[in-house]
Amino acid sequence: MSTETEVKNPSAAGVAAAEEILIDVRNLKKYFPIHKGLLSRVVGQVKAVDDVSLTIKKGETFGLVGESGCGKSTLGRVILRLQGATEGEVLFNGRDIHEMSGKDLRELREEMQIIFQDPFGSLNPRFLVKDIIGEPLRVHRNMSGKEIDERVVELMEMVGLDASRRNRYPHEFSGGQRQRIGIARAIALHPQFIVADEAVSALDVSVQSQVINLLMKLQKELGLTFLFIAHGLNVVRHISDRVGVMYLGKMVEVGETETLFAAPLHPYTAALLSAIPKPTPGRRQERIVLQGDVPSPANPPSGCRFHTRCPLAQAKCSQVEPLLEEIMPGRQAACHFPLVKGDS
Amino acid sequence: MSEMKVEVHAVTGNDPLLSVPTGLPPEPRDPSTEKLSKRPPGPWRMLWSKFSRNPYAMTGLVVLTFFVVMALLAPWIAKYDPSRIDMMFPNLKPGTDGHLLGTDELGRDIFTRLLYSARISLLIGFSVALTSVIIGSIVGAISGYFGGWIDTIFMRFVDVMNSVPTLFLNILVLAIFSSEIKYMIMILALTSWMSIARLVRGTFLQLREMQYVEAARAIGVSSWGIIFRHLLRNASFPIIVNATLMVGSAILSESALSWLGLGIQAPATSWGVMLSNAQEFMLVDKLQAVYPGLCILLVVLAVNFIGDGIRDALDPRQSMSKTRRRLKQWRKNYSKSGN
Amino acid sequence: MAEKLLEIRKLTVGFVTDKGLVKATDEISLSIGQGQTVCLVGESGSGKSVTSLAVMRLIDYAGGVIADGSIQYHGQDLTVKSQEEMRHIRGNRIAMIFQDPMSSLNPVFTVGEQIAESLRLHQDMSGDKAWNAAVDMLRMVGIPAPEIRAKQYPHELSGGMCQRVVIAIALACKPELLIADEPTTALDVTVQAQILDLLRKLQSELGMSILLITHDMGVAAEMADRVAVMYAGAIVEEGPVEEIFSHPSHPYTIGLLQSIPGFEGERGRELYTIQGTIPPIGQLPTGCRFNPRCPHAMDICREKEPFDFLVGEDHRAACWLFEDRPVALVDGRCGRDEVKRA
Amino acid sequence: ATPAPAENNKTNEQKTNTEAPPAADEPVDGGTITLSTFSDIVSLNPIFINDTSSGDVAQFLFAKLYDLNREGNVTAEPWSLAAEAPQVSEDGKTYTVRLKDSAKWSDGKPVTADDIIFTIDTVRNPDVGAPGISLMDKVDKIEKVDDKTVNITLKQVYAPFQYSLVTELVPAHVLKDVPVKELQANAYGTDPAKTVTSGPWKWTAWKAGESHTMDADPNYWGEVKPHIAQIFYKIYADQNTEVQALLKGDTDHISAIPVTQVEAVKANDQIDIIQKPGAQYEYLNFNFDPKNFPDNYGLFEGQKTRQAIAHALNRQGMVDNILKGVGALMNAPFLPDTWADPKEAAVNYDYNVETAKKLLAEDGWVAGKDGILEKDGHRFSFELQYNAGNSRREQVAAVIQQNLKDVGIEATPKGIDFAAWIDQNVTPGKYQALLLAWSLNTPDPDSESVFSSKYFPPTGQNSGWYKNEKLDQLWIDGYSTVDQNERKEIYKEVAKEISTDLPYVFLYQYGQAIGTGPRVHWAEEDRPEPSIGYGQYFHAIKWWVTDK
Amino acid sequence: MTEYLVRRLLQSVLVIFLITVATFLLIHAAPGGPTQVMLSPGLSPEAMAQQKANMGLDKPLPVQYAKWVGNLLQGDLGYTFKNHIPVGDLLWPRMMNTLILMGVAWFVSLVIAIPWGIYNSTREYGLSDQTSSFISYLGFAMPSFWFGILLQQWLSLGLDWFPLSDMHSRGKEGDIGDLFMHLVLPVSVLALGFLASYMKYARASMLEVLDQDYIRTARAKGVKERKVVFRHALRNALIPIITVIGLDLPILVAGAALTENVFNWPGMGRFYVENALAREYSVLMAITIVTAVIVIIGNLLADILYAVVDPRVKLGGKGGKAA
Ligand SMILES: Nc1ncnc2c1ncn2[C@@H]1O[C@H](COP(=O)(O)OP(=O)(O)OP(=O)(O)O)[C@@H](O)[C@H]1O
Ligand SMILES: Nc1ncnc2c1ncn2[C@@H]1O[C@H](COP(=O)(O)OP(=O)(O)OP(=O)(O)O)[C@@H](O)[C@H]1O
Ligand SMILES: [Mg+2]
Ligand SMILES: [Mg+2]
Ligand code: NI
Repeated sequence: MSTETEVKNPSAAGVAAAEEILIDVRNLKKYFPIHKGLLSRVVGQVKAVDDVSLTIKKGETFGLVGESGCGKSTLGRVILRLQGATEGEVLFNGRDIHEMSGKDLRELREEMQIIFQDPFGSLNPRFLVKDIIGEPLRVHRNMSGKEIDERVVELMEMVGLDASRRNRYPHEFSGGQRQRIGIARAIALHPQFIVADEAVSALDVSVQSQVINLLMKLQKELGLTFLFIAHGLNVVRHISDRVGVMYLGKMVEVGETETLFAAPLHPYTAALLSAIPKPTPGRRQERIVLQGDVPSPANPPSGCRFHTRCPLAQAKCSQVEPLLEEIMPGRQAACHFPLVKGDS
Repeated sequence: MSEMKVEVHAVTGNDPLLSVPTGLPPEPRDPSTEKLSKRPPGPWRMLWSKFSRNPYAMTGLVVLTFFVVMALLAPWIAKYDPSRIDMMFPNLKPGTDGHLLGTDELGRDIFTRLLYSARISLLIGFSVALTSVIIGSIVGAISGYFGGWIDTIFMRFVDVMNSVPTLFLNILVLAIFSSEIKYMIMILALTSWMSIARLVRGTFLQLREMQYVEAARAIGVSSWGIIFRHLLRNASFPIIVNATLMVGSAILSESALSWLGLGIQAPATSWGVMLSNAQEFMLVDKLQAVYPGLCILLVVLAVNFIGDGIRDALDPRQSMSKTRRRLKQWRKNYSKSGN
Repeated sequence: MAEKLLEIRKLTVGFVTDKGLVKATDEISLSIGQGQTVCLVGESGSGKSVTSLAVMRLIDYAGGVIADGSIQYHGQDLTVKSQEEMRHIRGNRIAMIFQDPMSSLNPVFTVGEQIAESLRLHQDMSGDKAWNAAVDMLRMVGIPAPEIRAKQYPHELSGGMCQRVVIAIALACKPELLIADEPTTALDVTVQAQILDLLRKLQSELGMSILLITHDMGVAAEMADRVAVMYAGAIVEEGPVEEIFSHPSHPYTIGLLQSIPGFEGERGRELYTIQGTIPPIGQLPTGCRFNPRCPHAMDICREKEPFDFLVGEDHRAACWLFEDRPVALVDGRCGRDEVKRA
Repeated sequence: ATPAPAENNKTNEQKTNTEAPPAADEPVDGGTITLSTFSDIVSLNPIFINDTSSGDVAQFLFAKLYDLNREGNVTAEPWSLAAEAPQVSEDGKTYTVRLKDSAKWSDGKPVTADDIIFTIDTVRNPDVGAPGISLMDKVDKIEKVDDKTVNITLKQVYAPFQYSLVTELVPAHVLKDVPVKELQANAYGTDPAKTVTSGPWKWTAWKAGESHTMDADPNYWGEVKPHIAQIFYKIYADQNTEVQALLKGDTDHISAIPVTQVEAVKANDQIDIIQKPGAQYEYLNFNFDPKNFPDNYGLFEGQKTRQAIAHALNRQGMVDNILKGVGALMNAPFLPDTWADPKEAAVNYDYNVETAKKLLAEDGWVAGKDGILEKDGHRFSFELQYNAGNSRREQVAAVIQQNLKDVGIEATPKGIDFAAWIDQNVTPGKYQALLLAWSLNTPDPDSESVFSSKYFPPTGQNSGWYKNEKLDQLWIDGYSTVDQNERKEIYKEVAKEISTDLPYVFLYQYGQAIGTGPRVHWAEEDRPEPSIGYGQYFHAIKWWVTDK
Repeated sequence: MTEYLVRRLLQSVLVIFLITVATFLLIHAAPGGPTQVMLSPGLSPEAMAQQKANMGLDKPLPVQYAKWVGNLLQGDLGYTFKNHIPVGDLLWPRMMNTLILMGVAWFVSLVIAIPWGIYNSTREYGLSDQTSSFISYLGFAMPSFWFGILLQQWLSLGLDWFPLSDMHSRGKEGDIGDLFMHLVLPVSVLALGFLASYMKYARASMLEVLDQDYIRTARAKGVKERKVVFRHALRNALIPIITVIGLDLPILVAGAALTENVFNWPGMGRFYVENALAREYSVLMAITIVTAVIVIIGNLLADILYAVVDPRVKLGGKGGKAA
């Protein structure tokens, strides 16, 4: 029913079409059952990701923003098949990873990696740094201890860590350094694709910029493709080529970064952008302050999921669900009344 | 899952000792000035350094070591055969005739018997703790990691085990089956692994949500690899604390069962057996009942001190309390806001 | 310059460890005028929360100790008051909101009760009256259907609502000074916007002063009248908000501002970075505490701790680069005591 | 005979070893006496009584057909149901028993010949499962002569039968309609209200596991009425508690003070102690079934081997040290100082390590590497089983182990829980050697069921599979003779044979001390008599208590 | 909340069912199991078969089980093998006695432990705290039966302050003063054990709660320290304590076995030991089931109490402190 939203040809610009598509997500759904009652019957579902389609081109950084609980992490995980999809497919280099099994899946793990938000929780406190970084090599490569060690040194230098400290436990490293360890682990196998799930959100600004620089550097050097999940819009803007905005499990807007930030199409995107305090004093802009909280994904509002908070909502919004459609060249939004130029 | 139980018994969590950053060295470092740094003071060393500063724990360690050494060296220390009867010299007073603590009603040397009893009591204590740790860890780990119906089955089973008083179960089984030491160990272990299972399960439930588990999964580490290589290692400290305390309770259980006449059977001897014997002679010689009881008390105290020592060494709040104490001291000397 | 409501003078707060007193704040001076909003910004671990707890004298319960300095409030030194005396000030004239709204509320009491308690404590209100006032407070902080919400437990409310409740508790007795320790960090941007709006609105209604702690320069820019930048236990730069953002003087402030990717300008360029990380308390370098990370570090920076220099009107920075400028005076005295330093 | 487990068997005792009994001047009526034990009754239905506690309580509640006097002779006492001693016919097969006219049940009904017939018929009915069946299985028929008289005819001459008549009766009018198979489950014997009795006291209350209360029956038929108004029979958790209760004055009378505590109790001059060996003896039993040994090699086949073991054991030492002197060595299954005591006719094995070693060598045992004897490649090593929890037996086992070690035999004592042990080892005859005791129910010397090959396991009590044809016949001769002097000769013969062949090493007769608190009094002729069954309450009907 | 309770109830029923199966199997698998114990020894094979048939022991196990459970459901706990007395008649009075002993011990220790533990949490490492931790350690390490014996020797046989054993002196059933005197020693023994753990948990739980953010909030409001402790912290601290107490129930029901033996208290624990030694399986099965039911009901009560104290539970599993 939503074939139309399947954007096979994401950008009207022919150039983009010519580029190789690495990840092609089609109508992906991920529902978590809600157990209730005497026999733990499933009485409902948390629609964490609900019918999302997107494509990521080789070498590009796709930024994903949205409020807490809107399904960003879930989407990232399902794309990596760390969780099974409820429905839909994820094509990686043209192959559906949710159909893979056994050996293929193992090989897939070499191609796709993830970097996490929490610099404390993502490293096993009982492992030495060299074991953490060497773990993927141990699992996937038949390498001797010495070879692994050499590679670990190489990786640590690549991410700007002092390799002489590889014989230490993670608790001796600062947040930024730990994040680098996590990055070193992720790139150990030369993956093509990395999901960075809020990779810099927990870091202080001064360290955050170091890590952003590192990620950009690695992307250039290793030709990585990123799915960059963040709630810091400025960071997303800085690093991403294209940006997707999610709301309550739905993708509400996708577009080239510059244009999306300059003139958002979806009222939610606009609200999100205006809600961010800018480090420019005296410019207390009239912002669109959304009312209320994000509704529960367990029972999302009918029609457009945003209509309960949307300042521009009309009757139609509560009845008909808008589809993610190309509103302008290279830009899609799921809104009945997109903010086309000049009428914000 | 909806049990509302809060695992209070448990020392859970990824241990705070490791997640509290201590001295972060400034980042830029000249690699040339520093050779590959030595093996770091790992979690064990850190644990030890805190542990060794706890006087109670260290006393416990010394006492326990003393008993273990005495038990191990019993044949060399004791001058007598523990079951050697010398009917010429029953009920000697302590100190007479080279009998350090005197003799019992059959002229057996009490000190010697205490030493040999220590062997059995300690053997049972440690073996039971070890066995239940193994059983409990496996059940708890599988239950906590996989969750779902496996968890449900295991936990209902634990519920069943927990609903029948352990002592009753032990008595029942020992009364039905024979009470050889190996069975005794098995039975005690089979009735005491539940707390470890719950603990490990609780810890695993928490740990499996950690991002490093997901990272391991993303790398392609198998479930068993995650359970045994990654998680069990992180659950090890709370397990150790619990196991230590279990040594004590196993020794107590053994003595109780032996006292009831269901445990160790003569001519083998344990502290419980000695107590049970001595009770008959209470009217004749009260001291005979005092020695084995004291031994039990001391060993179990020692073991509990050690267990608590480890727990405290792992507990960041303990350092808080210490802080408070230091603070008091400091305030006394300097503070302007002293009150 | 507005009348000073609170004046922190050379406040040193520390923790007693095996190695003796470890200073979490080191002789910081800061003042807040009537009706003013002062923002304290800085990286994690720089001592912002410790400062705020010290003002409330809650630091005593956290295991910390006020080692030196004074906190003048209406001419009284809070650091020498007893806890009993402080009790009458806390929640009444100075109130505080904490970072994590969920855990800041007691799970076993209804939110109404928790607000009413404040009122009963300080305003001698009776049960019913306090309850009604509590409901009014909830209404004031913008919670819909306050009568119903008042009877609910914290876990039944969302994070944003909890934060509003926390604010309601703090404002229940119409305090003169509100200390807000990262009140929005745990919240989503859209909710953060609501809360900031709310704070601003309430401030103008109640005329209170706010000490707002944040690490988000954007929030500071939007909310503050004055901004103090904290680094590793010291205030390295302080001044009116426009000054700080238009003429940041301390290399650290500059670094902070530059390393944030903006909403304008080139994307994808290499960001400005400050090398290294903030040293943990107790492991400060000698001289200027920022010198190991400072691109302009000079010899003197490694040797001697800088004074506060006046870099603009009412704008001071502790950096040797401004040695030629006059030394900033706090309350007529030298901001940093050279003799003591040496 | 029944196996005497632990101290579980109350012994009977006999005379005070201290001076006089605590005889106060004149008996007084009334008052309560507290007696105690450490296990509760099973059932008070006399047909099913098989344990000491039930037997003890029954003493007060049921009148017996006949009673034993102090010398162990069957007599009709004033409190016995029978009016006179049984009359035995010429051929020795028929016994005539006549009841007292006055005898009445507690429900007022008279005790009649039907009760005797019903009781004996029930006991000998195999469907009932009465433990006393062996006492009555020689009975051929019972005839009712009149309402108060019966003739009991035996299948053969059986001298011990007179002791079978020392038995309680059950009321036929209460039980005759109960189907045989349901007798055991009937409330008679477990419900005080439904248990019709015939003795001086009535069973008024039973708090299971705690106590029994027995009140003097105001309608008691006997001429001699009880002095004591109430008997409180208390159950303690174990013997130690019981002894302590005696010392504290919580109980007035306990019938088994463990030897280990006697000295301590003696120290309390309030407590009167009666201590003398009772009707029980301890023995070391060899198993003759080779299947119980590795390679089916029976270690105890050689007579000389067994004799050597007898020499190796320091039996006198055991009596002196473990029994504290209260015990008598035995060489045959006949209690010392009874008419059947064979005295020198039995071979006495003195404690002599050298003789033992010599005998073993003669039997072909040579010392192996580790000092343990070997023969045909088999080590002389066996397991010595006994019941756990009995410290005296534990000590004896330890002594045996050590004594045997001195002559090169390795015995490994193993204590097993009593009930399990009887079920799994003793009854089926599956063990190598065991240490146990017999408690003799009657003063008759007949022990065929223990030593005859007719009584192999699992149905018989010859659990060691001992077979000696000469003895088998001698036992039959023994009970088929009525004349006591003739019998005496036969049992001398038995003693000689059995002490030479040694199916057991007879260790000693032993007994436990009876302790009595200061409140209890009796006339000299009524003092407890440990040597006969239930003698700890001998003539209790004539005791009295004072409150002092 | 109702749903939560119903769910817990069903869970409990399942657990009880499993316990009946396990108990039944364990006992019937035992060497020298009921068959042997029930039958009088020395019977002819035919008579034995007959008796077996009488007792229903010839039927297949599932049938026997069904019959047993059927009887249980009607409150019929079976009959003793030895003398065919209804087990219930024997059990209930003893259970009452145990409940009296344990109830008093438990109550006494709660009344002492919780306030003391709380007090200690506010005065860490003070004299009182040290004393209580000394007591705790003793309580955990002291073999209870040994302690009991020592007390008997010292306070009863030695000083003659208290009765040695039993529940009442002869003829003084129903005399509360007499009962009280008899309770003192066994209660001291039991209470020491309970005290040890409750005090420790009360203190630990309180310390944990006192570290929570909402306590800081309360202080920031200017709440009096006493009120912080008793109003804000206590209720939260009680939540885990309730659980501990719930988990302690098996001990509460059975834990007296040793003490009852020492003090000759006619309770269920001693009854169990006696019957285990005598292999009175029907009694053992009955006690096991009855204790299990008590324990489970107790746990259920603890859960209800928990729900009363902790409003988070009311959402029915979600949002509470999930384990
Ligand atoms: N394993 C799970 N079981 C049930 N519900 C889940 C699970 N994982 C996530 N959810 C729910 O799915 C929704 C989306 O969660 P997700 O973690 O993807 O959000 P997010 O956008 O990453 O949020 P955040 O910014 O907080 O990380 C949330 O409502 C969450 O509660
Ligand atoms: N109770 C305590 N005991 C010891 N050290 C403490 C304690 N509380 C805080 N500290 C230390 O004091 C320093 C300052 O902490 P503070 O909480 O004030 O930082 P912050 O600026 O509020 O950081 P954040 O932005 O993370 O909240 C930190 O290094 C911290 O580790
Ligand atoms: Mg997320
Ligand atoms: Mg802070
Ligand atoms: Ni749950």
